[in-house]
Amino acid sequence: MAVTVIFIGKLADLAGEGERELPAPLDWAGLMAALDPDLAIAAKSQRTMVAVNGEVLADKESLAAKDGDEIALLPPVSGG
Amino acid sequence: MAVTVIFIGKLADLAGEGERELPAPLDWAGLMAALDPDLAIAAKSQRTMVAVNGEVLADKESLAAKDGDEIALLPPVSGG
Amino acid sequence: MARDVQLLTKGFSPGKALGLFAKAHPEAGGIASFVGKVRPDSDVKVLELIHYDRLTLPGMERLADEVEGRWQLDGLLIHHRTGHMRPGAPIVLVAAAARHRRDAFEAVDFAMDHLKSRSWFWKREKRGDGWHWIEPREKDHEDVKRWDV
Amino acid sequence: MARDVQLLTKGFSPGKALGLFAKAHPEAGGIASFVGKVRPDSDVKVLELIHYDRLTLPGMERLADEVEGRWQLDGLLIHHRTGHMRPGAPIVLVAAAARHRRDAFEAVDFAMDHLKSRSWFWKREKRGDGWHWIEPREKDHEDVKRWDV
Repeated sequence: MAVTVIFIGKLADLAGEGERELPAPLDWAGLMAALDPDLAIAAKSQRTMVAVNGEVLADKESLAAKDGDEIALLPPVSGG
Repeated sequence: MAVTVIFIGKLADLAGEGERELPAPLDWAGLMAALDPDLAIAAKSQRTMVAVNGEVLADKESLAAKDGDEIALLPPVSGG
Repeated sequence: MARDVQLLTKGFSPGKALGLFAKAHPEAGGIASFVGKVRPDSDVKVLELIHYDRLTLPGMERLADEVEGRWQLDGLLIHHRTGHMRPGAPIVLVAAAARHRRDAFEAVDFAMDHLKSRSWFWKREKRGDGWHWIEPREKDHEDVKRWDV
Repeated sequence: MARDVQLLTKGFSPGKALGLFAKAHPEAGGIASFVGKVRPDSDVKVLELIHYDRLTLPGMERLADEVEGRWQLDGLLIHHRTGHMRPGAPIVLVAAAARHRRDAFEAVDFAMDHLKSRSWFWKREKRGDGWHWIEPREKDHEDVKRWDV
């Protein structure tokens, strides 16, 4: 009964790890409570997006992850 | 005591030759008089430009070619 | 339309890829392309691009869908590196083959703008004083906004 | 800035020329390019481009001057064929190496627009019913006007 949370880029630096398992089900408040304060602040930033199983949430506060889901915390992108 | 007149592209087709020698000095009226009527009409077209020794004339009617000059009659371009 | 979208984990030769692309599209009147490389003119020692499997390649495919929908193309190629790269190494190659020049140009321009600031890549550089995360410049955001309708 | 402007009387390989250009500009962050070919999709058997020695190459050099004046480039290449070409043969290659992507793109776009309708070339096609002189399409004139300030 777990959710995998993936930290990407500088969020992985902040987390000190690339991913973490958290108990399912998990909503936004639950995720914020489970993260270190620094990481929670970064996650709340308007510039951080959230995807569940590869689908980016239009409103990350509507997060409702269940067992087996993969949540990704996505900082601002930069390619090319 | 001659001027070389170069016909390019479809003007060469009209002229039936790529170039012709005409007596120097030569002004615009003189050039028009020396050309076949079809060719003169094409040369007068706003879309035909005239160069003397590789310099395009802003006003072709100001033509004033002297011995050894090369006049080029230039139809609309198309490259690439 | 023939499409070639790849997320590359190893070094590649843009010249070779372009040559093959041109061969694959003898019918196109023109091919526009762009190659982006790691700039060698700063004190960057290594550049790292990070991707996320569940978003990055699917996102590149969606970008290709959008490009195909907006322009009349014979072929579209998008190759993008991930992983560690040395200065001078190619990061990205985009090429579009089209009957009409402007379609090819705009398709490549659009794809590059989107790869730069709206694709699922994260970039950091190792300089003399360690690693630094890189975000798109203000200019990159402006560039991509040109296409928003 | 390194410049390579050529009027070519024989067939050439755009891929090879681009590869050499990229090698010559390791310092550039990006290279934009365009290759224009004789379209093989009509009943054109041969395309002929005619040039005039006293204007064509000097005009290409002046175009390169203008491009260099307008954009910050590390390198600029303009190769243009003259003479007889078969369907599928390359006619023109323009490439620009620059630190910034938009400079490279716009330089190539500008140069192509000008080569198409404001350079000293004349074009005719041999079709089933003989030779036809080709003039720029209205679109080509519109394209180049975008740059007039």
